[in-house]
Amino acid sequence: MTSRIDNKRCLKMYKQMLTIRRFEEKAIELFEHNLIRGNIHPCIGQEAVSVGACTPLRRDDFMVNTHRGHGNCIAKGADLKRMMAELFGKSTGYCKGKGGSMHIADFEGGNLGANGIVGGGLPIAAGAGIGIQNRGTDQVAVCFFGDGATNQGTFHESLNLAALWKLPVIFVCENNLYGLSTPVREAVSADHISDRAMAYGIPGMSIDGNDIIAVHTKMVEAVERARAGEGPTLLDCITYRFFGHFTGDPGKGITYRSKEEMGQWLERCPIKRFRERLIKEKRITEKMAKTMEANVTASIEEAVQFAKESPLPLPEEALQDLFH
Amino acid sequence: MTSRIDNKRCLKMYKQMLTIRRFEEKAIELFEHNLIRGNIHPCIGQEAVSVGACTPLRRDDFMVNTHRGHGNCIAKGADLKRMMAELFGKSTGYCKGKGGSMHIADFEGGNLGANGIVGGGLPIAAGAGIGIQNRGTDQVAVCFFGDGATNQGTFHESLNLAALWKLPVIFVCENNLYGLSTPVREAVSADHISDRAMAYGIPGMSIDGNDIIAVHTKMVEAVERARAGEGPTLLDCITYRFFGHFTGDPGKGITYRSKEEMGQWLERCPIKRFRERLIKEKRITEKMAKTMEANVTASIEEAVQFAKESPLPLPEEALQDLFH
Amino acid sequence: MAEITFVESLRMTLKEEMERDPSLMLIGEDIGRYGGIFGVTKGLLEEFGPQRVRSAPISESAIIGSALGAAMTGIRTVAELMYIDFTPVAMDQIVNQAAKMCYMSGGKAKVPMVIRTQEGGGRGNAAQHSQCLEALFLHIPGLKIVMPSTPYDARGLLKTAIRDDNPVMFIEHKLLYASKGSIPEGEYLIPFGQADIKRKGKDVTIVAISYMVIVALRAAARLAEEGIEAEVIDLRTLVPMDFEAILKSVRNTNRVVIVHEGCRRGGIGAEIAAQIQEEAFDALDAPVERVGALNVPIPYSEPLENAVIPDEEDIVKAVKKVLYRS
Amino acid sequence: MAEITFVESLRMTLKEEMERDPSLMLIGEDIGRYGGIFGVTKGLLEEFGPQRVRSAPISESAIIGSALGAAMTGIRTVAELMYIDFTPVAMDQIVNQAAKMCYMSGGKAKVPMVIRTQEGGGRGNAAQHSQCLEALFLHIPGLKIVMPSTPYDARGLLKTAIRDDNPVMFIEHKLLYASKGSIPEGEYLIPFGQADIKRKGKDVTIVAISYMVIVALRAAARLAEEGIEAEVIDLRTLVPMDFEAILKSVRNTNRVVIVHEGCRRGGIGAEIAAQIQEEAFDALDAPVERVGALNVPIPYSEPLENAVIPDEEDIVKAVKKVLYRS
Ligand SMILES: Cc1ncc(C[n+]2csc(CCOP(=O)(O)OP(=O)(O)O)c2C)c(N)n1
Ligand SMILES: Cc1ncc(C[n+]2csc(CCOP(=O)(O)OP(=O)(O)O)c2C)c(N)n1
Ligand SMILES: [Mg+2]
Ligand SMILES: [Mg+2]
Repeated sequence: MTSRIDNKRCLKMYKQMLTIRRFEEKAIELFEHNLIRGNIHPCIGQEAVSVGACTPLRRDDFMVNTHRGHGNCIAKGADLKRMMAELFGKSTGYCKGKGGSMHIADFEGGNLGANGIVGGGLPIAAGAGIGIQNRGTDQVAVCFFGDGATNQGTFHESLNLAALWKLPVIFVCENNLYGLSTPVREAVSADHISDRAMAYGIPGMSIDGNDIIAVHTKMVEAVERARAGEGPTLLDCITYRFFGHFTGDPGKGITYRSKEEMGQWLERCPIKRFRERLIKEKRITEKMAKTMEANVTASIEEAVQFAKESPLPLPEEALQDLFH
Repeated sequence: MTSRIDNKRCLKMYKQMLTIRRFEEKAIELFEHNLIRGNIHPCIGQEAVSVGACTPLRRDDFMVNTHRGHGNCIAKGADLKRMMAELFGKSTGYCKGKGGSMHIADFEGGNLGANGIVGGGLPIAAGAGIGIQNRGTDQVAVCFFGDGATNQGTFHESLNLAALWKLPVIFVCENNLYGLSTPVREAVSADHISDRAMAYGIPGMSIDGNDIIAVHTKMVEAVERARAGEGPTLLDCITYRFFGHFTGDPGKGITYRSKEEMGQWLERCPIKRFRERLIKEKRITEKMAKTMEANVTASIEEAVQFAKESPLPLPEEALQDLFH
Repeated sequence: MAEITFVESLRMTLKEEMERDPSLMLIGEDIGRYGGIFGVTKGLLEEFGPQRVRSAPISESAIIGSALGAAMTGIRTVAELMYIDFTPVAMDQIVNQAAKMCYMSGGKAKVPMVIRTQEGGGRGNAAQHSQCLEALFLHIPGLKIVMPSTPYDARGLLKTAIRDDNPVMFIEHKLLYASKGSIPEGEYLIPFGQADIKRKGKDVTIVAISYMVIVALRAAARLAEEGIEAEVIDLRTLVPMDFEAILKSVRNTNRVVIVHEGCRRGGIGAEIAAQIQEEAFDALDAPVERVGALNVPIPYSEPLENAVIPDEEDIVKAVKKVLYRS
Repeated sequence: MAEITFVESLRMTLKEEMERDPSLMLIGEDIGRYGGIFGVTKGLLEEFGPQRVRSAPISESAIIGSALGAAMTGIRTVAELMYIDFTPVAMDQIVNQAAKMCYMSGGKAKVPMVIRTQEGGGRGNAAQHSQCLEALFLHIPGLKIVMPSTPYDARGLLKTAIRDDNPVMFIEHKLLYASKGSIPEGEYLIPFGQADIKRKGKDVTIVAISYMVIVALRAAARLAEEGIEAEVIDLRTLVPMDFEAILKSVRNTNRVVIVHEGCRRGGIGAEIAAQIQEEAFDALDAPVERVGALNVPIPYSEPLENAVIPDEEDIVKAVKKVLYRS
């Protein structure tokens, strides 16, 4: 039921999902052409979680991100040009080329940065929650992390702290069923990651993470709870990364995932599902969708152009920015 | 109901509890006379947990201990003389004077050592469980830790690992209601520490830790489960440390605990309760108890004598034992 | 000028800074009602309330990480780790997060946080409660490191640390807490990167930090009885380091002994010695000497602990060695 | 003599040691079916089963701590940490537990465990996946440290590491994995504490480790074209360190350059330089020179990363400096 969400928001969400998808496809392509170095962890397939979880946020709400974080950056309102420039290692990038894919931060947009350390971001999000509480505003902090990260000690410590102090933090698990090659059932001893909320006496629920409306709905509740000072929530959003772990993963993860499984999940593509729904509910026409698609493609081309034309940092800039 | 435990075992358990109590009282006295340095974290009041949890163990079972660990050492069969010598920093001590109170280990007795790092021992216990599983024996490993330690990341990681791999580990929380000065309800966001077992899909229960029979009974079940290859158990044993956090704690913890509370717990002294029960069940007479008390006192005097007469290590021994 | 203890100096400074900056927050274990295991935060909970004096569960990673998150979002924070031996429990949040946040974000992240902790042996606390680990942090770009040796310096440096917009490791020493010193009435700040010559001398330069400054001063007094005038330089901050002060002294004395309590191998003396020979090779009349702990964990037993941790005698010997008088 | 890659050498060695010692266990993330992120453990799960090749959740503290517990109870263990950048996540278990267990127990605990990990930059992996952190471990008594630079050394040293009864940090380098080398047919072990002179020379001594040995050899070849004969010493193990080999060479060449990829400040070069000037002061014709990374986290962008990490050119410059030819 999208009916409770107004048209404008629905279309915006759809467009953001599309933007994420196209951005990631382009980034992979550029990586394969050696225009982007390091590694990329594409979030293709997980767009509903990013957009569903970020749409209920305000610009002044905080977000803590993961290594698979391009989608969350975009959903939190990052500028594609500066993102792409960062991937190109250019001075005009969000981190002046110092961060790269795993460290894009956009403080003006409440994006506190991503993390190359699995589980490294959870305590930081709790801290953002402390900041909010101490300032006495009604902001919230959302913390993204993967299923694999729920086995890190920091998950436990951060949820405990947030629960104890009723911090306004929403813990959003992007549960794509694998931590690198490891299936969640071989790594998480609980039946559901949401069961772990019981250890902290906070609400926890498992959601279809490929259904953007489901994610959005639960997130709205969790955000309300947090803004009202009632403390944290754990949302376990079950989804799937179509591409594989990273740009170096053979056959998009075929060494540890079956073709059947991958095929089934492709069927459940969150973008396709949302589009079908929007069409069914007559919120969008095929034509509108096409125009939107063209706009998205253009914005990404523009970002690539910007990145390409931007200057590389000078070697001596390496010594700058160590301290504020 | 002690009835299912035979007389001999009951008396042995009682004697061990008494030994722990007297050992700790003596150690505190010696500390106050500057014969023991550093700090001591006395376990006075918690004897039922130590003895209740260790009695079902065999000598070849493993034990991982905490900073408040003298009682567990004794319950696992350590020699009082070598323990006391270690507190005196003598060469004849369990660690040749290198470890002191917080690091007594007795490998022949399955005691893998204590830990000065809160939560530091839990992964080690999981590893002992792995060792057992790989050797294919029916040994178990028991891991002691405090309520405060359940907020460390290692608690989470270790219970998850043990649950996933069905390791033969019994996690025994000596829940004395405080981590240093911090009440458990201000540090643990769950209602009961045993609730945390749910996050790992393993059995967890909260027990009256001042009732040695209750601890013993649950421990027997947990050990059976572990020996049968059914995996770990979390036992939350609720108890109280009469003395305070450590030998430097003003007024035995009066700065953070009320007189009333301390008095109520003294009423629930595990040794007194067990003795009354044994007398009621006619398993022990006042006279037997007296003799036993005298024997215990003598054994501790003997340990002190041994420690006093033992040589201090030579300075050059400082460079030994870095590597095996 | 009042005589106060090191602990009192720290407490007074925290209190003043909390009054000055209404957002300043403290976080750490048992820092509330209990006032901290060494009493540094006594009374602050009562005065500033539980949101600004956050007594946390035993979760060092969450303590440091949440201090970082709070700092990044505008709440100046002082986090306390009870013993420096527990920094390894939170090492990722210190080394990979706090230290790198500003740089990784291209200079955008502002991280006004102090990690207060204490180190050192001498009290029979054994291997996991007696370490000196400042050298680990010296190797990690992005952290400032402060190591005061007197109540006066502690106050001036803590103010500077709190007002700094970057992560600062503020490392105290357990044997200094009861030491007393004079503090002037008004406010003063001691800038980072300014060593302090705690004793003037012309025959040899002793570079020391933290509690070893006190020990070095005792050694210098003994040496003076034998007619050897040692100059004792208290670095006060390791990052930034006042290397100029060292060079200036060395060019005068031509002989140096570096003293720290941490393990000699890979200790801060290694870096300083390496730099001195790079910058003042021709000024040296003898190899730079390093005094540090023996290469083992700190043992519990007194004669062993004494053998491992450097003392007055070791410094005197090292000085005589560089003077070729041994 | 077969030509194999560094990865193949490691894999073959693990396999052989697992065959030799039926208790030997591996533990780490994605080391099973996936064969490890760099392919080192490929095929071992299939051959030795899931109890001996334990693919673990993302829980570095539990991985190291449980490896320690297993080792202490008689199961020789090789734990893998995917990147050395993740050692801080498990730092307490490495620094306070594994390293100190033997000593704290008065020599009773036997800890036959290896921590295999890899370090280094050069691939645009940015600040949290490119560090060289060996210097942190050099400062912690109780750990042995191995840093092979060739497939041949990797094999001989890994065998020694596995059979050692103490915790060994076995640090590989990501840029070495694809490198090839010759390996003899039969078994061989390389003892710890034996440096290897990878190139003979009389004009200057270059002390290097890990991937920097390869870079130093390239620099030496270039220097040779200018008539400068550099001796390149590959330390191979940092603990124990073959300091004799360094001294012997320095007494010949009278000039030293130490090269490592880790941050220059507080890096292993500091310790080595300090020791050299202590032991061979009069043999030195120039200050000991150190080449290491600039004092910042590793940046992502290529020109920045190149500026931070030392290269051939930096080594050549340093050599010329100690020869007063710059
Ligand atoms: C502390 C740490 N351990 C291991 C890694 C290597 N690593 C990077 S991503 C990843 C998998 C993470 O799984 P999950 O949390 O489920 O996130 P996903 O990649 O599936 O989005 C691993 C093991 C890391 N970056 N940090
Ligand atoms: C990692 C770490 N943090 C803090 C401490 C200081 N400390 C020692 S014991 C203790 C309290 C532990 O509480 P709990 O686990 O409940 O055990 P108890 O002392 O009550 O037996 C604290 C905070 C420590 N030793 N290690
Ligand atoms: Mg995942
Ligand atoms: Mg407790």
